[in-house]
Amino acid sequence: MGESLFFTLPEIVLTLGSLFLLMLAAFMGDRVSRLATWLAVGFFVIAALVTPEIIGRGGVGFDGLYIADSFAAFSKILIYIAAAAALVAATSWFARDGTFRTEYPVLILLSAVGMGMMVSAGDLLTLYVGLELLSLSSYVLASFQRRDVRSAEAGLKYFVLGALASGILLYGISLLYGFTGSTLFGQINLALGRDGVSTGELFGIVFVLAGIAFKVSAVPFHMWTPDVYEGAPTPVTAYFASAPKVAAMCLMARVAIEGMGPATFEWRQIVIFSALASTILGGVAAINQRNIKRLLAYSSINNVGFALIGLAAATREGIASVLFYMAVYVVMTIGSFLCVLRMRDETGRPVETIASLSGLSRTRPGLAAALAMFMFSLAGIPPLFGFWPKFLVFNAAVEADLTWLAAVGIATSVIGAYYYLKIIKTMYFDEPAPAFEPSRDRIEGVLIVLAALFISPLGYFSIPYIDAAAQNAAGALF
Amino acid sequence: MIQAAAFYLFATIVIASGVMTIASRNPVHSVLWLILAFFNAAGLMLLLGAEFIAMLLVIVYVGAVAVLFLFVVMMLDVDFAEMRAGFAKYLPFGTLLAIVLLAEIVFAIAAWNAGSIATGVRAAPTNAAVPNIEALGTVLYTRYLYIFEGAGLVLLVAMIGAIVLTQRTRSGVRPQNVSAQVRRRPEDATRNVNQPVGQGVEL
Amino acid sequence: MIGLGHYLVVAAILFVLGVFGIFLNRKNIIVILMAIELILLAVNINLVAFSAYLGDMVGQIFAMFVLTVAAGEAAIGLAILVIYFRGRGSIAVDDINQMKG
Amino acid sequence: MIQLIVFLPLLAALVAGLGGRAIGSLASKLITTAALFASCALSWPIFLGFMSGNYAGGWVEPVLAWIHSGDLRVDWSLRVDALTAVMLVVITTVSALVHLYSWGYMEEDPDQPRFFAYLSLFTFAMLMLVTANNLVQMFFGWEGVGLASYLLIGFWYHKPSANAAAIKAFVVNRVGDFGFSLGIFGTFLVFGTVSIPEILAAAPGMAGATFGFLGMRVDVMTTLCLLLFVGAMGKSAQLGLHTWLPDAMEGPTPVSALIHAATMVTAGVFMVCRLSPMFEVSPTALTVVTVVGAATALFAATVGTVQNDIKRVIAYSTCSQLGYMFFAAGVGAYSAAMFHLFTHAFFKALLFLGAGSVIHAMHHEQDMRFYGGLRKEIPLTFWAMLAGTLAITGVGIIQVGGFAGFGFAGFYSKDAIIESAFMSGTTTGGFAFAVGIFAALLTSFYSWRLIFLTFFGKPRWAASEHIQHALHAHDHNDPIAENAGHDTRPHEEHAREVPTGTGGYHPHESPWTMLVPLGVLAIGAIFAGLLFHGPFIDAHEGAEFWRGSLAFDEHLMEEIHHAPLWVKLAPAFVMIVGFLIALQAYIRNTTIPARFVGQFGILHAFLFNKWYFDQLYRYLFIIPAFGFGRIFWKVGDEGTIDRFGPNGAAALVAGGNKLTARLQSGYLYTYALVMLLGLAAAATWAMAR
Amino acid sequence: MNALGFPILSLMLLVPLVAAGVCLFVSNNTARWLALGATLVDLALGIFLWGAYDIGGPQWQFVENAPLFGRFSWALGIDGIALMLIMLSVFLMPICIAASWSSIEHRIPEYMAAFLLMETLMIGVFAAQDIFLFYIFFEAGLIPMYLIIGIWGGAERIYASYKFFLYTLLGSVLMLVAMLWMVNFAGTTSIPVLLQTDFPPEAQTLLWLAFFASFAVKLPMWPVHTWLPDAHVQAPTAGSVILAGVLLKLGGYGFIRFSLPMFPEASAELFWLVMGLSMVAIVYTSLVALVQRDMKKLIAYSSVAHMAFVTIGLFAFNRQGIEGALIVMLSHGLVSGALFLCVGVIYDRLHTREIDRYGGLSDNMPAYAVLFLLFTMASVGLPGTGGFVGEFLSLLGAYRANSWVAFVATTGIILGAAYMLYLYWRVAYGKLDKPDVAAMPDLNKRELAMLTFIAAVVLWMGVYPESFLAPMRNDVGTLLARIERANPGGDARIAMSASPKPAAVEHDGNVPKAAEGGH
Repeated sequence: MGESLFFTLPEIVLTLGSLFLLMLAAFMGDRVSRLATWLAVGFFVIAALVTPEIIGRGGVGFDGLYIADSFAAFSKILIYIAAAAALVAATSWFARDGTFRTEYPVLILLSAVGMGMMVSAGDLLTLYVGLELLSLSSYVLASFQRRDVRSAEAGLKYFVLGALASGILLYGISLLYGFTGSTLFGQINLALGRDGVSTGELFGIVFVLAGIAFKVSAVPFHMWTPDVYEGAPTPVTAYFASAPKVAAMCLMARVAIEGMGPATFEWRQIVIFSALASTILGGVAAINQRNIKRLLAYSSINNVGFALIGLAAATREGIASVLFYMAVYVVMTIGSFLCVLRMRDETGRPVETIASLSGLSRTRPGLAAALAMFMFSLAGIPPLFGFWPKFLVFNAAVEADLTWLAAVGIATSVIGAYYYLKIIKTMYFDEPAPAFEPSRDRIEGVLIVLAALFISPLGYFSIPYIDAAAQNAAGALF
Repeated sequence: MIQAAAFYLFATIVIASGVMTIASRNPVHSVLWLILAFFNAAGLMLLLGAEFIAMLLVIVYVGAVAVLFLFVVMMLDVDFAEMRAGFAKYLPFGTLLAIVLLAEIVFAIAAWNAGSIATGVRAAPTNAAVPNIEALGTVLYTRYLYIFEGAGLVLLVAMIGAIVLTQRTRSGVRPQNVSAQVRRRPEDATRNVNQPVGQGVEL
Repeated sequence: MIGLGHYLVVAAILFVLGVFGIFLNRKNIIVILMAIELILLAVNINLVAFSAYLGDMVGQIFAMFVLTVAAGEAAIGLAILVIYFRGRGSIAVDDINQMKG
Repeated sequence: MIQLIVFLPLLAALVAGLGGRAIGSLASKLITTAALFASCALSWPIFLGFMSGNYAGGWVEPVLAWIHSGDLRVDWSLRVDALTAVMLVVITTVSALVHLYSWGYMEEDPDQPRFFAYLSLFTFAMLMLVTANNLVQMFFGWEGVGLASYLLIGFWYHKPSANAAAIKAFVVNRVGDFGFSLGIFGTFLVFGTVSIPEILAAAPGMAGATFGFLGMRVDVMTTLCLLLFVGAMGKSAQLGLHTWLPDAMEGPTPVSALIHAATMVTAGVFMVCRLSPMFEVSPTALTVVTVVGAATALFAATVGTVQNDIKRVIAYSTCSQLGYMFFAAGVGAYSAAMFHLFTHAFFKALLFLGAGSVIHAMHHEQDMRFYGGLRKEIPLTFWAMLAGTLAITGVGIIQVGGFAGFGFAGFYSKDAIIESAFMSGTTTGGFAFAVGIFAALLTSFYSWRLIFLTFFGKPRWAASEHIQHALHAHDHNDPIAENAGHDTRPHEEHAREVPTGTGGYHPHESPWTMLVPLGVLAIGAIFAGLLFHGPFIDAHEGAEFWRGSLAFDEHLMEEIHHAPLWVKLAPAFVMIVGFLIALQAYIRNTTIPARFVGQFGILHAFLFNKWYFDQLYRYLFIIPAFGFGRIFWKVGDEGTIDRFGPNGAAALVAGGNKLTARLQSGYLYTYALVMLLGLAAAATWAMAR
Repeated sequence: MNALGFPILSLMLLVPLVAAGVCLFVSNNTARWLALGATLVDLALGIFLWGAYDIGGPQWQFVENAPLFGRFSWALGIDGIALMLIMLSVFLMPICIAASWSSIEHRIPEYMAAFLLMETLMIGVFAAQDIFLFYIFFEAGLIPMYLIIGIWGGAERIYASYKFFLYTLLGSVLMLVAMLWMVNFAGTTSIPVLLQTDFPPEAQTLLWLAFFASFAVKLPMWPVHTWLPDAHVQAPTAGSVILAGVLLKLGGYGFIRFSLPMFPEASAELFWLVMGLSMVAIVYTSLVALVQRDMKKLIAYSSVAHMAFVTIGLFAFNRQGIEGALIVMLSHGLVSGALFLCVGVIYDRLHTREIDRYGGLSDNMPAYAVLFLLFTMASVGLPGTGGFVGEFLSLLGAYRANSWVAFVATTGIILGAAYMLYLYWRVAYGKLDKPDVAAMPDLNKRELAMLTFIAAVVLWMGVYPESFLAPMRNDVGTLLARIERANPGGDARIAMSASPKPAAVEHDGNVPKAAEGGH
């Protein structure tokens, strides 16, 4: 029991941290929200440092319910980085509107606990509870700007559809449990491998994957994404687009490989369908968007589609490519959102229309250049770093004899390129719109620069490290 | 035989009240139908030998959730007469979809009878000698400790969330500030003046 | 004799009813929340039934957690509903479409 | 030495062309002309050397490596043999004289450096052509002269007609080059080399061989020869590809003399002679050459009879004479063809320069209907033209017995051709002979017609609008307008007011710079045949002279001396007939032409419109080319490729976007429905599996 | 490390890259000079590179190989073909900068940076020895070009820039999949090693098609050429120059480097596809060029026709064809670049590209007229210019491969003459009757220098192409040796007659050298 608890050290740290901040919030109110943010970041750092695999003591706890392996470690660190960055980005944004509350970092911390549970899940139950912990926090965060009707609507939509999704997931879990006799991934794996996949088990698999697909916003379970991304406060959207995506994607990978490995052939088809549908729909639907957050929502759908191609490969290479993909994706997407956070008109009100970016390259060349880099990178144009994970994903697909999938997938990326180009076109080719209010936030600027540097060809120098880590992490699943 | 009769009774009522839950025009009626469904579902669980869950269902769902629903329905000052009635344009299509889904699920679960379920993998086998509630408790605080804590956090989040979202400082209310009252000294409130005669008091 | 299949069918019907309720309801968002509760109920019946027939406690444990989470979920859901109502003054499903495209 | 001959003109062209602005027009003229005279002076010794048998089979001077690609080895090199030598003297002599002539003719032109540079450039290219030791270098020269021709025809680039003519010349020549190129490719394919001597050596071995060409199996040598011959047809304006030559008269007259009479247009003949051992292998090809040559001779002669523009008459005459050369080559009398080329260069250059002199005198009026009675005004020109006419019509006395005959240049060469056609004994030879005789009649007719219209009769030039222009200009004391760019639109009402006659205009004889070349060429036109017929066409002297530089048929050359007397007399007879008809129609009774036109309007129109070739090509090629271009562009590129390609894809995506936007309706139930649809689809897939 | 002792190729990549970075932060004028300086330095390095290149030495020279991560390495190295194309790039680059000297008026530092970046990427493509490095350079070129067209382009620039970007992107992503498959199959990313790898013939066809999708668009071949006229018309002058001069050559280079040597069997099998499209392209686009009213569009269409000569030459499977194609690439790079410059010169003066607005320029711009004429003639393939050598060789090669192809393709020389001369007529000839046209001054020193340099090289290439052929000879030989096994053979198949005529016997019975038909 003691060792089992040790494995959960990151979650314990975060939980205690969140409780501490909760106390802080209760006694000090919203004045300390900025402090709370930095404390939360500190907790993330500590949590990352005590991640069992990082300190070299991974293992399986609670009779298999909890797994602290390199895969979990990789995912968690990525999640913590993303969550911390999103958190930092939020402070000044909320501060401008005077609605920043200390509960915000608390909720982020708690959702990070949920994400930690997800990626460490060795059992459907852990999975479920982790997922719900994340979901509930997310629902609250989405409607965090409660006076804004759009924020409330986003929360409502997210909640209803999320609840439906978790219903579907649960139903699938119940079927899997009933037909395999266990909720442990390992046991399910064995049961599936024993004598083929029965229809009931298959239904279970389908329903479970559908439930998780909702979280990664893969087509056709993506419907909430644009509305929620648009309605939620921008820092929250940045958060949604990064950390939970990573968690859900890693969870999906773990469930698919560890839990449903023997049924790879069966679920692969679903994943492939979803992947291609995501890349195409993500591209097609984004084209006429006027709101940049909505556009980025479709962009995330599009990107998730590519990551799913790596999952469809269902090989170690494939999973490694998914992890790599998520790592780079997180940076790109947070970078993009950081740029969006800086979009405020002269009076300081946030603006979200793409048209307001017109001629940004002349009014704010640095910001424009950074955003352009993120866009090209999201489109996967070399030499920007965003190309590399796409490359790995397709490589994995090819190695898994899914060349046709790679070919179709890569062809659909051209559709996506169109709307990324549109943003660049707006910033570079169009006549300048009224300039944005100059931003004073240093940290945001530093984060943008860091993200841009990572995305630039300099990022290629990180490949050996990330690749090694991702390979190691993926190896844990096989 | 009685078991079968009870099952059919519970099953029929649970399904019927389920239908009524979604079909009622008045949401208050819906909540009441939902409560009926819960009760009958609890009955079904009793039939399965899961007494604790059955009770929990009644307590948590009927006692907390359903009441919460009722509370909100009442609190939101919705003019239900104004609510547009009827089902959406998707009715035919939706019905078809629902029937297809149902048929498929039923077909799928029928595989249970054919399938060979490995009962050897049971993580927490039931023991007829141990009462249901005891058996649950035994694993809940050991094997499922972590999940249990997690569930606690879920409830915490629910609480924080509900408060963060709905609590508001209303203007026009004057909450009591105890420490301020306690700290209050006479000199804070009173003033000694040596008022000359014939002049009004300057307040 | 009443077998597992019977329970599963009842659960399936409830599940489908819940689903049906979600996408057919245009009146009132609260009913949608109730439909979700129906789905969860169906899941619970499934879990308990499997648990009983497998002779395994896990299903019941699971059902318990589902109950717990469902309670939390209902709380959050209703909270969001309340603030939405405060903002919009309506909870008709047809009105919740400020964001689209 | 040969390098100097070839490259001096190039140097001069570069200096005059690029530095013309800096050094001024006089210096440019001096440099180019001097260079050409130097070349000329160096060429004659070579030619005379070959005549005296000093140089035997000739030699090759390597210059520079050019294209080496695998077994294809093409080098810049200069080949000198008898054939080249003949061409060298023709080119350099005529060119030098034309340079000199242009001093006078182009006196008033502001762009003289450019003109002289082009002339020299042309000369260089032509020299490269004739000294080529391989087909590719020949092609270089071939295209080079085409370029120069293009530039010179379009020299007065303000005139749309000049530009059109220039492009026409280039493009039609390109059609020929199309054949030539394919011929070179095929030759390389078959022989593995483009070196002329090697090809010629290997050609006989290919007799009867076949290869695949455009999906057919065809005789190798016939195909190659015909392809190459297409090139020759283009350059030498043979029937079908002749249309550019008359239009080329838009260029200044010296150009016509040099390029479109004496040298460039004979390149085709030169090529056939150069490759004669190849053609010898393929009787079919020779037949084609004969027929095309004969047809051209006939066609051009018929058209020449009705043209009014003095230069066009001479141009058709050139075309016709080229036809003679080709059918001479076709019947195997390559040496006769070369001989005619040689003599033709002199008398045709003379005629053109004479015509130029007339035009110069007549203030750029070219229409013979506005001439008349110029004999007295410009006598020296008249005598020179007369010499040329005597030469082209082939006036001479045949050699009977021991009495040495005498004839003007054309007499020897043309008669040799006609006789060899007769003596070749083939059917096509007979056909060519008949055509040759008839064409000789026409030649005589149109040549004398030209002389009569121009130099005899009463002055009619007052009606000419060019003359009017000149008078007008004098009246107002304007500087004489530049040569180019006269408004050529007819001012009819103006023309009618002035009665026929001189209109007060006095043509004046040309300056000495123009007359000296006329004199020199006149000497050539008179004596070239007499002096050189031995080495060119005499059976024995010829063999000694040519030394295998072309397929010299000693036997045939011997045979022609034994032609029946009537054959020998026939050309002379028809020549006299032609003269008499012309005399009758244009001196004695000047109403005849009008009556003829009235009576045979259709025939006249047919001839006057050059057998409607231009119109035919216009409807067959030019209009469809532009039409197809437009269709491909608008319907093909924009209407199909773009519409269904990128724009179609964009529209598809945009349509998809509309669909997704509708799907993303904002309503919860739609979202739920989509999710459940997805779920149901996946479930159905699971069931169906 | 190479014989020179320092990584010259990396240096050539680095110089413009660094300059590009610096450019962004300096003033307009400094940016101009900096860009010019950097490109001239690269040119100097290029000349040095050419000088140091050992003709007849090892196939790959100046090799650099620094393993970066995993299977990915910084592998550079050139053979003669790459050398020539690098020379083309570094030669055109300073001219592009000079061409933009005064015609670009706003956002100059960014403009210069984009061009310098472009140079790095172009050199990178030709120098890359790692297949993915190649891909990265190949694809990255889209970004600066997209910006160049989009920011500094004409009125319809946005449509054109999108079309350019998406068209070429679609082509190249398919290539990426093929590359992945190949690397997976061969287990290496090294191009030299892949060049030795024999891929199974049944896989080759698909791989070939994937590569074809990319290169055909880039080249461009009919019917995927429609981006080119738009891109050219809208791009600023220097953009057109670089697009026509170098970017189109990437397609040809790709065929030489990948399609042919890596998939010889597929190349032979799809011989007819390439030839068919090329034949159509030559006739079709030439006719389209004939009716254009916009100068740049006309030249753009002519580029399509000219690039078709490249493809027919390359797929002729013989030395003449391939060497011809290479020379066409080089000469077309120079000539079409120069033609675009010529258009740019007058566009700068009158701000229209409409042909009918001009006329009679020979009068007031004689120097311009001469140079324009020279390039026109080079474009129609007049012997003595580089255009001829290339066209001649590639057609010769094509004839050895198939007479139909040669027959149809050779009509290009007729049509080419027609549309180019027609253009020249309408621009330089005719009456100078438009006052604004008459007011245009002749070339200034800068323009004269740019065009003269190109003219000199064009003539050099025409008169002594050996300088350009020699470095590539061995590499073409290597390529030929590689593809010979799949050579579909020509259609000529000469059959000697059984009994030669007696007439032929009198001459010495010289057995023809190359009677075996098209190899």
